[in-house]
Amino acid sequence: MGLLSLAIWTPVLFGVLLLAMGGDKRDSGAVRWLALLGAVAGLAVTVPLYTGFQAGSAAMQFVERVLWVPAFNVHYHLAVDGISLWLVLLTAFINLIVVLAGWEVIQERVNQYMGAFLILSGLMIGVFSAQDAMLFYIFFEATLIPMYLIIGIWGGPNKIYAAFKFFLYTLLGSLLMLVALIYLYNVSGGSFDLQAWYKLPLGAQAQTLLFFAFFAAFAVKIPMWPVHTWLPDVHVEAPTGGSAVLAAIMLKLGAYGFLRFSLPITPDAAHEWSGLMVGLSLVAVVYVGLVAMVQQDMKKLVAYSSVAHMGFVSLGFFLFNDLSVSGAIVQMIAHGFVSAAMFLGIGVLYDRVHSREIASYGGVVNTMPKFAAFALLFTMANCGLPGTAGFVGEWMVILGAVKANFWVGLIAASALIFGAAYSLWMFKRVYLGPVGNDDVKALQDINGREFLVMALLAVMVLYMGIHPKPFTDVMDASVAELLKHVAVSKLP
Amino acid sequence: MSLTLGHFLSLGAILFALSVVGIYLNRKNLIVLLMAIELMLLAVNMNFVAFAHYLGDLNGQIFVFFVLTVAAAESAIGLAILVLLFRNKSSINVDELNSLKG
Amino acid sequence: MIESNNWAAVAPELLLLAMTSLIALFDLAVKTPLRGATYRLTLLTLAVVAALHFVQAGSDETVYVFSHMIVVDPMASLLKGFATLAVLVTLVYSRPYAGARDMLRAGDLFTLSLYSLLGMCVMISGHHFLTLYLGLELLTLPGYALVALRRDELRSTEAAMKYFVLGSLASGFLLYGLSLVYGATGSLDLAEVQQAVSSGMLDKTVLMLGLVFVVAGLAFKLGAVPFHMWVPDVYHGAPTAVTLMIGGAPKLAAFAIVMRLLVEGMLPLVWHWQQMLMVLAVASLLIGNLAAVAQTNLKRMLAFSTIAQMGFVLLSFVSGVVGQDGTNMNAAYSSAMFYMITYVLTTLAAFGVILLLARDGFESEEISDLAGLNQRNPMFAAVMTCCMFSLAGVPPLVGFYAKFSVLQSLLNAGGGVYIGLTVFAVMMSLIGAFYYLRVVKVMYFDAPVQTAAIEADADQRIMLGLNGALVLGLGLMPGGLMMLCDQAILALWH
Amino acid sequence: MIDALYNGGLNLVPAQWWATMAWPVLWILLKIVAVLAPLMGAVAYMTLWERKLLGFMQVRLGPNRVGPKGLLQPIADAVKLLSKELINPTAAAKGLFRLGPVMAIMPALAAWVVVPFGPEAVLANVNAGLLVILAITSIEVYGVIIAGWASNSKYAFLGALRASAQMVSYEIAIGFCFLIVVMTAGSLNLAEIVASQARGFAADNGLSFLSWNWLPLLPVFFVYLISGVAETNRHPFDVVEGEAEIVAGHMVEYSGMGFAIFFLAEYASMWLISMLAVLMFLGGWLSPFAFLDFIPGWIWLGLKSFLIMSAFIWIRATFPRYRYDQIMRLGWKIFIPVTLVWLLLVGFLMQSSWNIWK
Amino acid sequence: MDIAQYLPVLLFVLVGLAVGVLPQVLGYILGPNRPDAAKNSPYECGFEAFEDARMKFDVRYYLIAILFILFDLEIAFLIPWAVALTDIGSTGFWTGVVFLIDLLVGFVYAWKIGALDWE
Repeated sequence: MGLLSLAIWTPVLFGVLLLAMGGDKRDSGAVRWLALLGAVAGLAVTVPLYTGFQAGSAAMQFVERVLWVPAFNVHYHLAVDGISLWLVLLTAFINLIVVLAGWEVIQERVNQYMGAFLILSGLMIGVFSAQDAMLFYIFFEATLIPMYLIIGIWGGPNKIYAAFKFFLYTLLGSLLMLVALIYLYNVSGGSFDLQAWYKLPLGAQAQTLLFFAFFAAFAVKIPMWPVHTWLPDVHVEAPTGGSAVLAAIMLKLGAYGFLRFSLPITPDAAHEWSGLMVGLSLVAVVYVGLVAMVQQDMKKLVAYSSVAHMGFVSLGFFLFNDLSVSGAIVQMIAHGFVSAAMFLGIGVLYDRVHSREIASYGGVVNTMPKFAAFALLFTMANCGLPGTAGFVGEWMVILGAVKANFWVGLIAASALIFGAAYSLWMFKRVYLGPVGNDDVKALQDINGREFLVMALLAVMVLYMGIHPKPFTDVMDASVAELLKHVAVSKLP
Repeated sequence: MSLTLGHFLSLGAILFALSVVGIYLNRKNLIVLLMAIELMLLAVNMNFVAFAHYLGDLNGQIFVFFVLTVAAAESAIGLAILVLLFRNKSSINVDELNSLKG
Repeated sequence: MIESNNWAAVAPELLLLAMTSLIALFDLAVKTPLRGATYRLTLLTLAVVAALHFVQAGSDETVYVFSHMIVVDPMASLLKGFATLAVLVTLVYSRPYAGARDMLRAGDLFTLSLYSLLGMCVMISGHHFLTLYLGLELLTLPGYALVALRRDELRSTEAAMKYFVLGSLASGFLLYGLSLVYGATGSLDLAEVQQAVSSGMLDKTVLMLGLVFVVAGLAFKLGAVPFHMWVPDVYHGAPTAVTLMIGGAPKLAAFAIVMRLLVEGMLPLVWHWQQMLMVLAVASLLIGNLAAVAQTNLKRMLAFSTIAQMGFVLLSFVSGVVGQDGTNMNAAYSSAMFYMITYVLTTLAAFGVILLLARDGFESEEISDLAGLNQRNPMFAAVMTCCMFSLAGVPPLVGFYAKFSVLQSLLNAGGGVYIGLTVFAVMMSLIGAFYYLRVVKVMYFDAPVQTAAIEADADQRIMLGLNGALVLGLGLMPGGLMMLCDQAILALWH
Repeated sequence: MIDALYNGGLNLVPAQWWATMAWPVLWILLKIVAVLAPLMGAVAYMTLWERKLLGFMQVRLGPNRVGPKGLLQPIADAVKLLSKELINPTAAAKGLFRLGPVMAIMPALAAWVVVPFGPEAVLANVNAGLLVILAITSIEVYGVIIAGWASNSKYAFLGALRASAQMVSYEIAIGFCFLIVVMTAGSLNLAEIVASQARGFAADNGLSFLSWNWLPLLPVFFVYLISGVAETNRHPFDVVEGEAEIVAGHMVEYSGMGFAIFFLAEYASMWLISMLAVLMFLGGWLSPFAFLDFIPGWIWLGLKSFLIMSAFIWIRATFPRYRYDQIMRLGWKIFIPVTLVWLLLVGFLMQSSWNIWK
Repeated sequence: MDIAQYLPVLLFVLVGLAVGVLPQVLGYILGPNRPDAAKNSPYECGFEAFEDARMKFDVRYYLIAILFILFDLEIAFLIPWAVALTDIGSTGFWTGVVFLIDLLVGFVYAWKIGALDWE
């Protein structure tokens, strides 16, 4: 069994074990520890991936390839390159964080909660490492099931609406992608191998149709404006852990899909429609940033900010230069840390006050100084201040944008101001000032477990902000390889 | 005037049409429905026999035998169900078969 | 003189017939309220018969018996094996339900099911209009009686009446069509019919008229729109155990008869019947899915969902031959077969859950009755979730591969119409996902009305667990079954 | 002579339509009358014979006033019944009420069309003769049901139910008897069935009656006879019209000719049953011993059937009436199994080397 | 086979119907016609008829009817087999025997569940 298989199936196996343990309340202690064990094991088995990875090579590494469904020539084909390696690691890491964050918060059906997250994590790693389109699709779709349950069972008052919206929106997109995949399978003479598809010549019309089929799946997932509306609804209703995973990893599935499918398989269409994509991304960055500013709900605000940040990612992709694309990928990873941290921070407050309204807080710094310090750091990262993770990616994308087109770069850069505005304004209203009300007065500062979670994230955010080289080193070769594919026309 | 295949087929078609109309238009009595079903099978038999005769092929006639047998079994079951229904509902009015609604 | 026969080829059917007769008589001596002895003997018979079928399926030969009236080919053996297993599973799930509802006063549930299974086997193996028809009737006649098994239940008897009338009507349509085809081709044997049709020296009017009626009759049996009226009422009104009995295994036989009549018998008319099936498929997908959304009764919802699923199966028949090109036939028909088998598998588990939830005097057939099932029995909830996601076609469950293979063969057929159909089917399955999700939602998100845990006997639990595991397991490893279907269809062409 | 008559008739009217259509039909009608008239006579005088024989058995005289020794009694009965009022009960369904007797008598008469009175003497020498008889006689039960239903009287209704249930029950036993005979004869044609009884070891040695079906099929013969009695609702199976229970059963509301027709139908059926018994089991027109072959076949036929008829009357005089449940049990639980088993037995015998019906 | 062979059957049926109709017509003409309410009321042992005579009746009559349909058809089914018994060889014979045994099973079943019991 290869390392990647191990990375995928370790958490899944633990998840299944947890489900099998049953929901007896007396067992929940054991359940939590088992979940932690699973998460740690899941993270541990990804470490050799990093240490064994040969940076500077564009080749696919840790390849596993077994014929899986002979009738359709589907292979169990796993591999990672520089682009997906960090996403795999990020997933395993966030999973650990989520398990820790849900430790005491979740009291009902702990085994199912933990199990769902562990399985989800395994499936998402699968998405990032699948090199067979069918395998990719199966992992991609399968993630919907645990997420649907997580939102629906442990979510807020309007959880059912949110869960359905989440599921159906994303299913709609991915079904169209399925059609596209089958089409490619037929055209390519019966293969789901991504590498083979990269070399497949395709006519202009076919490329356009395929491009939009992929767009339907991935744009919804990222989410791009104007199909982003599900995200705020879902974030508001999802439990803290769900929001964190959703923002940190699931959105990346869409972005990753663009990299793996849209760009290299339909490069001509991507070029042709890049204007539209860039336009949509800029709208997301600017308009959604403005929308975020007027939110009363902290989670909604962060959700909108996620849309804006992911706008940077898609913007980076469709500028087609190495700086912008690697910037976008860095942004994906950075956003993984930062958004998870933001949501977990809100979760910390929500657990105590049971409100997400900005207006319910004020002067939290007085009662929770340690927590406020972390919150400040993450808020800074969220608006992309230098020295934090958020800065690196956004800066690279903006540089790339300027290189491609000055005005695009200018608009993108202006978005940083909005980011700073809504993030800091929220920070001011929630944390600073005099103690807002009795709830806030009664607040307890974070305990050891919460401190650990925050600290882990803070370390990553700072490390990535100060020393981004390990991240970019790993991906450079792969990005170059990808851009090579994109640059070559596939028109027959 | 001699009988041709066409005559038999027309008769079969008329019988068949009658039975279908009987099934769809009959709103009063389930027994009529059962009779319409039998009529339908008879129309089929008419076809088979006529074809068998004009094709000089015995298989069609043998088929009729089986259809008759099955028709008997079918009507037996139909009657049994009818009796049950009448016992439970005290009516065999087709319009009153409405306890199943979605 | 009648030629001598290869009795060994029909050994499973003969065994089934003998054992069924024996069980019918044996049961008369059984006095225990739950008919344990009959039950075990029935299961044993089914297991042996299924094993025999699968052994035959493995031999990969095509044997004709009774002057070509019966054919034993891999497709037949495979479908018969699965049908037998499906009946076995059905009976395992049904027993406690039936026992609590006074349906085990006599062993009718078992014997009628076995006779029905015999009908399926005959129908699946039929290579002659006569055997096909007889099999069909032997399949449906016990079905009518089964639906009315709860004699004092108004709904059941009413459903039985509707099933009977519309089922007979369907048989009548089919027979009328067969008689016309017989008249046009001069033969009742499928192979000879095909030869006659392909010779092209026939009365086209009679033949086409016959084809129309045959297709209508088949559509009735499959429950395709606009011949679907009976499906919801019968699913709803019949005792749930019987709903499963008529909604599960017989679907395999229905697939077989479509294959035999349309593909084996009237392949040269493929252009015509494909168009008819296309209309049926589109209508079924549309009406089935839209109507299912509006249902509050779980059985009724599953009935409409069945209609929609049958639309999917019909779609794969539509893609078999494009113009004069038959290269896609194998893929198309084997995908239909795969779809049917997996559909039956999933249906079994879904109804199994409903059956095990039903208690004395409580039917558990409203969707809201499933509320909070996750708290009451997580395993049942998990199995039901697997079924719902599988029916919705979400990976990694087996329903996904079923839908996938159908869509694949559709797209492979090329052409604008087919792409349109594919996209339409995809959109419809999105609607489908909505109502399947609703069931999951009720089970996981809603608070239970009653909080008492739900228990079931070991054999039911094990069977349900296996069934659910298979829904998931086949989704992860569909290759073997696909290969079997592929080979079975391939063996048809020579 | 008969052919000459036919040919003479052909030229009676010199026209095409006469020779091809009208005369053949007329000729058949003449033949029907030739069958019907003696039959009606036989039926009429059977009633007299019944009363006489019963009288004899009960040591009394029976009818002896009308005509010499009461020989004109049947005619007097007919005249009386003709002049009686036809009552239409107010609650009855008029049309059906009048249809009942018609449906009862028609099959009882029409079945004679395929009954052979000699090797060639048959109205319609069809191959499916026995099937025609089965088909036509099965209509008889409609007469009963229609009469019972249309009368709208509880006695008639119950009687009709009982009668029809009884008739159909025994029809199955009779059907199996037919089946066994058909197996041995290999034909449905009654003339051939008779002819098949002329073969065999005993027949070759001048003892034809030992080759007849009654001996090898003895149980079937008895089942057939008794079923025949039950089929016609005769004593001792006449609960459907048992005076003590439901008066005259389905006929209770009928008067005058309506009643008379039912009466006629019953006796015609009895004749038919005994005639069939003779044809199927007693060698039809064959003579029992070779040395008696000089006696014409129709005399043997008449004699044998008369004997059977008399046996029916004898049974009536001898046995008490059965209870209804006993009747049904006899039919379903004794006769049907017996015939089924015998059917299998004969089948096996025919497969074996001891087949005596080759 | 010539359909004309069956002409006598048809004619005899018509004659049979006539024999049923004519005497009734004759009786109507020759007999008196003096109806009164008591005479025309249904016979009920001298009591007034107090309800419609078409009442519910014992389900066993249905059962007999249903069993009759089945058995009668089986006989019809066996007739061709019986006629051709000498021509169809042992395969044909055994096929029929299988059918008969099945019939027997059904019969025994009906017997054992009490479908044939009257009291």
